[in-house]
Amino acid sequence: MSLQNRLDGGLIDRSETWSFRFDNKYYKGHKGDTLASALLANGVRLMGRSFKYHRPRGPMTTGSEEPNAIVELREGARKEPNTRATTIELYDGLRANSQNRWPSLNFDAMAVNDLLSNFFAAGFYYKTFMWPAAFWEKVYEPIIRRAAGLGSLSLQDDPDGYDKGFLHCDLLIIGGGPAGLAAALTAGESGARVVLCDEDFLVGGRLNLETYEVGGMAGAAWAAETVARLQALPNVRVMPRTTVIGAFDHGIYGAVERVSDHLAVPEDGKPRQILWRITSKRALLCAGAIERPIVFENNDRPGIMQASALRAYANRWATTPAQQVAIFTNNDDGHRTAYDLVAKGVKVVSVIDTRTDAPTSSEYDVIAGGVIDQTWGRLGLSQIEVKMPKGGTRRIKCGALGVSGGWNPNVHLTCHQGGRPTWNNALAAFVPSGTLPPGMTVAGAANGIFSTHGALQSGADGAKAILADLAIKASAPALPEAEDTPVKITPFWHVKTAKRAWVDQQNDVTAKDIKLAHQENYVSVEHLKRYTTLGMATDQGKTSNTAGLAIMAEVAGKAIPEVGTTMFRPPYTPTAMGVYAGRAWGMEMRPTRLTPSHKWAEEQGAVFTEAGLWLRAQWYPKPGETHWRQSCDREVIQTRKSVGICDVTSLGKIDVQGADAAAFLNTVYCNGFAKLPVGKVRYGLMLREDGIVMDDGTAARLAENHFVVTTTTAKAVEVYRHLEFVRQCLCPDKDVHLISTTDAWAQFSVAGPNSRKLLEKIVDDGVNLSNEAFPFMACAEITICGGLRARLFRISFSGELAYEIAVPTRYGDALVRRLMQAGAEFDVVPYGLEALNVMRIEKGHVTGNELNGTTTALNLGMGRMVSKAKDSIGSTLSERPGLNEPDALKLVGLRPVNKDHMVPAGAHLMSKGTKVDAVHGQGYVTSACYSPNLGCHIALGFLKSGDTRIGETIRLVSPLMGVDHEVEVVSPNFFDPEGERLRA
Amino acid sequence: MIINHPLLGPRDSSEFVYLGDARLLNRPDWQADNALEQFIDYGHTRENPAGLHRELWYHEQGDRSWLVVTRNTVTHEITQVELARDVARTGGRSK
Amino acid sequence: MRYSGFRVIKEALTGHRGWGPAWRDPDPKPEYDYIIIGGGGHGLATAYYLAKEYKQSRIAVLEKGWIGSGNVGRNTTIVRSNYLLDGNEPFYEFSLKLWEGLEQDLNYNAMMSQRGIINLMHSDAQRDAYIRRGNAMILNGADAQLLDQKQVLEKYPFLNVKSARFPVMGGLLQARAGTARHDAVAWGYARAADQRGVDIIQNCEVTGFRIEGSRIRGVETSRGYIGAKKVGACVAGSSSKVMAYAGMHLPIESHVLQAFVTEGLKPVLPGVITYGAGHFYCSQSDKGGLVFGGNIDGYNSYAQRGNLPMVEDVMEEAIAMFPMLGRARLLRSWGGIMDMSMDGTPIIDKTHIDGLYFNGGWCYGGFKATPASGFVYAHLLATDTPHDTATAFRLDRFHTGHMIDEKGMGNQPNLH
Amino acid sequence: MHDLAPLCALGGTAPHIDQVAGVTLTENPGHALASVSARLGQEIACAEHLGTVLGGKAPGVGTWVRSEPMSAFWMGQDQWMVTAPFDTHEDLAAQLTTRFGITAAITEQTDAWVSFDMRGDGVERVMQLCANIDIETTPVEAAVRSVIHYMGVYVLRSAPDALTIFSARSSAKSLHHALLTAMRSAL
Repeated sequence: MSLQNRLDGGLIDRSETWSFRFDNKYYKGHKGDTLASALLANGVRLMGRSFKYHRPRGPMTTGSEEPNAIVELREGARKEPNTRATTIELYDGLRANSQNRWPSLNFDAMAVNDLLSNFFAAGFYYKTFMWPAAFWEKVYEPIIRRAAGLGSLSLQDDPDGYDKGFLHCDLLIIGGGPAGLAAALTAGESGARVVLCDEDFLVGGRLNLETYEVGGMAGAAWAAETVARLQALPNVRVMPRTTVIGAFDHGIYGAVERVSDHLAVPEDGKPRQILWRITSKRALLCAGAIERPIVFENNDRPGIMQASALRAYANRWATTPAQQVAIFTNNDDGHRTAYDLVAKGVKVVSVIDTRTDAPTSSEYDVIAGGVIDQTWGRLGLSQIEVKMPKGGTRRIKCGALGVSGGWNPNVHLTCHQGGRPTWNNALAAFVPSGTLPPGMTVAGAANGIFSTHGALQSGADGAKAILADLAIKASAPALPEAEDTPVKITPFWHVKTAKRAWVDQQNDVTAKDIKLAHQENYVSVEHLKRYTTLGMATDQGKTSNTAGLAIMAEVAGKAIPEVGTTMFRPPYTPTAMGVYAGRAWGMEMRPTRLTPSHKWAEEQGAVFTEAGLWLRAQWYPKPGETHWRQSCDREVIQTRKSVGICDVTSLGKIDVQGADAAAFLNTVYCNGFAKLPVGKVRYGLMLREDGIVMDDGTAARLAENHFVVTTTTAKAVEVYRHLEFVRQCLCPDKDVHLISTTDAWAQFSVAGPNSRKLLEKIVDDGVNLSNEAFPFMACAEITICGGLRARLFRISFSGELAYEIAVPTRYGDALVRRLMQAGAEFDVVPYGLEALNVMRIEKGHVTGNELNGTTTALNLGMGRMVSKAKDSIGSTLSERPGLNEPDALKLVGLRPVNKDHMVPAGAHLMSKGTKVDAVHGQGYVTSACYSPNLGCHIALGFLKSGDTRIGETIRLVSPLMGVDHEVEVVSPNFFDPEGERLRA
Repeated sequence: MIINHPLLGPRDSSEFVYLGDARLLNRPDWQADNALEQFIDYGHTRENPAGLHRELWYHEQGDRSWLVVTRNTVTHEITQVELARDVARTGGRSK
Repeated sequence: MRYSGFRVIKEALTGHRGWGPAWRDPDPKPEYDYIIIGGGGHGLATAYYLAKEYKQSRIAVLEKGWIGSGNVGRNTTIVRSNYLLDGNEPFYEFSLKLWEGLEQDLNYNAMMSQRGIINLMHSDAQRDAYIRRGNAMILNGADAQLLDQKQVLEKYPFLNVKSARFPVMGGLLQARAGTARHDAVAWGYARAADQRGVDIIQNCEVTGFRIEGSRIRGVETSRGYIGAKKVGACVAGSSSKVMAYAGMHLPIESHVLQAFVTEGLKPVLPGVITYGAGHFYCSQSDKGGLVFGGNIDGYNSYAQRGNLPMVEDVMEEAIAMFPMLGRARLLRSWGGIMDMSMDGTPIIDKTHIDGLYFNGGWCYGGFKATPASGFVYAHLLATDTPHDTATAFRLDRFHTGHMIDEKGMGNQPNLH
Repeated sequence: MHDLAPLCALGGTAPHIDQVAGVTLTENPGHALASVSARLGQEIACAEHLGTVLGGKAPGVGTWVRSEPMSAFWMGQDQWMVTAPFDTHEDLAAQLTTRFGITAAITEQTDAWVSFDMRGDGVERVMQLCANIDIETTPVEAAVRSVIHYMGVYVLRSAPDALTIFSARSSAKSLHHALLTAMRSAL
């Protein structure tokens, strides 16, 4: 098979011929091709359209800096918009489509924008589309939005997995070109732990793209041999297809390994990509350099590319965009391209060198002191016009043009921690400055050292310096010989024209736009960037920023470094969002915590709900129940009538021990704990230091020096952290010991008039549960079921005679089954969170809805609990006047005047006869439910001076739901206000 | 970031929970004459320097120690890490 | 020069030669009536409203770098007034109303787009809280609607509800909320203020105050001393640093907030949507980039950059909501420095120095507040009384106990 | 003897075992655990007691001392976790309380934890996808506290190719999923 533009040689594997499809047409390529190289070999130069003017575009580069050849890779749920054809590794059966065009790439109707470009100058949209005001959302913006954007998402869930991983090393080497390989060899053979990352699938950097020899062999061969040598070292990890995307604090780097992007589908169980967090002691940046273009009129046609890309396509991928090519350069490197192409049999029709003292050649024609002032070719370059040094013009037919404006060191990662590069006049480029991220040094072309020899040497030297710094003895291998050509460049940025010359090709920012920005005083480099969108495209300005700065400097009459630089920020190249999320998505987004009775509850058909990370049974539907309220009402009624069981394991449990444990609790709770007798439990209210309630719970004194503290499910972690703060930071010499036991104990509430009878059936002989022996708020360590250690607390959230019983978690499943079995004679029911909530509202007990981070003990009706006789967290600041206003909110109960009305949580409270607005607001509803015991909806809420308004009829409004009706203010203690049941 | 834990050595900052200004160690005496004023200041005023900052971090996914970390808020460089309990003791909170 | 469609066409046909500078670059005068420190959105808006609404003159805005270089140029562009508390909601609703007429007022298209914001809710308790908030909005004259899951899915059909770790129960919609082109807000105010005679002085850093007795006399700057009758600081992110020149310690910490944008994509997100089981907010710009953010990194910082753990956290929430975003690519991230106050609410007030005023503590909420912040600050500067909608933003509220704690997190700035 | 049947943390009556390539992952319900925290002023005495229990020295920072029947690893300053075979030491906390007397606060921790043993060729690669631990330099008998997918863990290295992982019992299934997914990915 011979392809139109396939040359000899190269680093492609011709033994593997693959078929792929681009825009409904099938092509052939080889293993080792990229999509761009394979298309070029097939004679395809047109691969994309630009953002604004929909100009036809082909590849400008061979790498991740590509602005033009971006496509939608793959189809269906795996579609990846905006993918650079230059970095897509070919695989058999690959499918890609062009994007941002309609109806086709060759004929794009939106290219009409190109004809109207005068109206679309920089910032035009800031000056119009303002009238009439309502038209923006309805007319102008929809048109703009439809036209904007590049590729499209599949809108289907990404089917692939991503991993996150963690690596640690002495030295991270970023880039596997000559500098990186020499550094890796030096550090690796000295025994340092080295990670070498390279974004390419073939490690070697420009060694794979050039024809120069290294150590007497082809550069690519030396690279391959060196990689093999490194891979044999156990202390070196060579990571191809891995892009270091960011330099973060303290030597931490983010890197993305594309594990499966070169395959049609990832292998079973394997991720598409891995985000590695690499913790390094030192990093050596060997990221090379990027050739920048010269700006001239119509410099954006398919076939016009970096001169270095032209020779890279020829040398590595054995292809050329056309058989007749020209070169436009301001430096000697442009001539290297000409030599290489000639050697490959490509006709170099002319080298146009802006320098009057340009080198001459016997191999090709050189126009010294010439510039290109115009090009032709609708969908691909066909002809250029050269402005001759001595006047006049010359037209030259060619299908490709290599442009070399000099090289920009790849300084991006050096800027990720605020460092700015400095201008180097000799190189006419920004080079890394002294303010690098701590631990980072730079070698090779990234540091402005462009020759192969220089890169090898600086890589090895960089590694040696790092080894010395880390006190690792260097055993440096000898470096191979390589070319050491000096840089010869005369800066030349753009060919002046009244027409359009592209600076940022993807975003269609032209030299004219930059001049206009200057004219309108958007002169700060950031204003320039933001006003014109220069450098904001998916290539992040890698090929356009310097030229843009140079043109701004020229029109502003300043030097380039005076204009400034823009900041480079992570990621180095655009990075799939999925890889940052790793495995944390879908049901695995966060861990799920299961209660000890989960398995049993599942068997009962329980409906579960999230409580933080916990899954808890919400209700237990019985056959025939079609609505959750039926189940909930039944559970409530049966519990109050006989007995119910609820898994309350998720409440936080903290073991507090030590001689000072009681004093410690006295500090963290606003109410007193010093005198709590052993064998008793007390309700405790914990304040934040600002006087607002943090959490509530109970503390049970199991022994003189031993308490078990409970927290709400939601605040368990926060309360534990707070207790450690108080222990370590505020009373460092108290004898207090804290440890969480939340997961250690399966805890069940057994509530209802028959709870005692039920428990009596399972406790061991000698455990006396009578009201006298084990009264309300008693606690004890007991045994049950023939010797199993358990803890029993007589506490009640439901308002019933109730207990909480705890056993080691592994027996929780068996215990709930036993309780259900033993309770059968009482028609025991399991109850879920809904029933629990109903019963606590009926009792006026507060939960997170009331403890919402803005309420005080006073608001809750517990103002007197804040002891003034001792120091406790929050007691002092709770005295501030704003928290003690005469009309402060107070917890009240609410019941509808019309029994059929609902009283929704979130409704606001109004006095009767006032205007319904925020100014007249009297409070709000926090919790609401239907009470099967009271036969109507009830609610808890906060009402101004509520405690003095019992009996008043007020208005409840929820305009969001169209609710507005009267409710009566009642005591929050709807049910058994005297507490007779729980003390029974 | 990496916090060089005085006991455990370098640990990733993602194992820690941040609280803030280490002046939170200096909780006022509740019985002082101007206790309310002192608590208002303690509760709400924060050193917020662009430079060295002494701050509290909690090693929640570690040994559960509270640390006083001295860190530059401009460069994020960490120059000192102490156990908060030791700092509190030195500061006279042992009573 | 007025901007208009007609003018754009005329200039297009005549080579764009007629466009003048959007604002002047004057040298500082020896003295002004008003100096606003900080050429961000709030500072520029303050100057504009001082000139326009309060008919003041001799006004300068001093900016240490380039205008708009602070948080107005590094945010997620969301504009909304969906607040709960009475201290906040009237102010933000006032702001939203100013946004609604902003472009015509400024003669600059800031692309304020009322695409709506949906706050997703994931639990019964959250729904209760959102209902309370929606009601508070309506009772304060704003708009709010409660959506069930089906209604949310109509707008965002690719939202993950099938395998959502935290189920989506619905959302609270404010239809009048939306986004605006952030840079254009700064530029629009700058141009409009400049046209009313305000001197915008860039690259002019304030290095101290000149105070005589208890009265401000002027400011020391990197371009020399400049006298002023009144000085208004408006430097969120650097508030503690600047106010320390007047001996003030603020109830504020500086924190870094990262924000993110993807590559340009064809339209997918119709409006702004936020995740309620964490902290994540996302919209799509007119250019096609998805713009989003999450929590602050959580430690004091003056570096305009963050770290990986928060990046990962934000993306996890993005993917949790929209698993189809897995293959969208993050293009760029950036960091802004937030004034995190002790109750999550801003401070706009006089100080103990006569003639010195403070505006800061905006936490995450500064961008949406830009017009109202400028308006009420101008009111305070001009009249020495707080504007009706900003009476609660007092510096002494922590002393009196009148905190405005929207999230209920207490005096821990990194939780607001 | 009581008659309540225990369940394993993953919900089975028998421990769960998985194998991917050469690595096996085994749920291990066989540990009794108790925390030991030295009382104020008793730090030295407590450490000495612990040393006696272990027949050597108390574990230093970040380490694990293995002995029969009891082993212990370091949890924090003056705080350790003692482990022993569940079958013979279900009452470990009570035993230790007696042995340590006033020198330590002892808390039963047996069922607060789930434990997995991971063994085979490639455990380091698996752990690199799980936790931010420099596993390549983590020696045998190290006890490292870390995080796996939002779950706090102790990773104990028992051999070059074997790790024991402790984590909160209630999220055992999520941890198991995370470990198994990492095994499938890495191996």
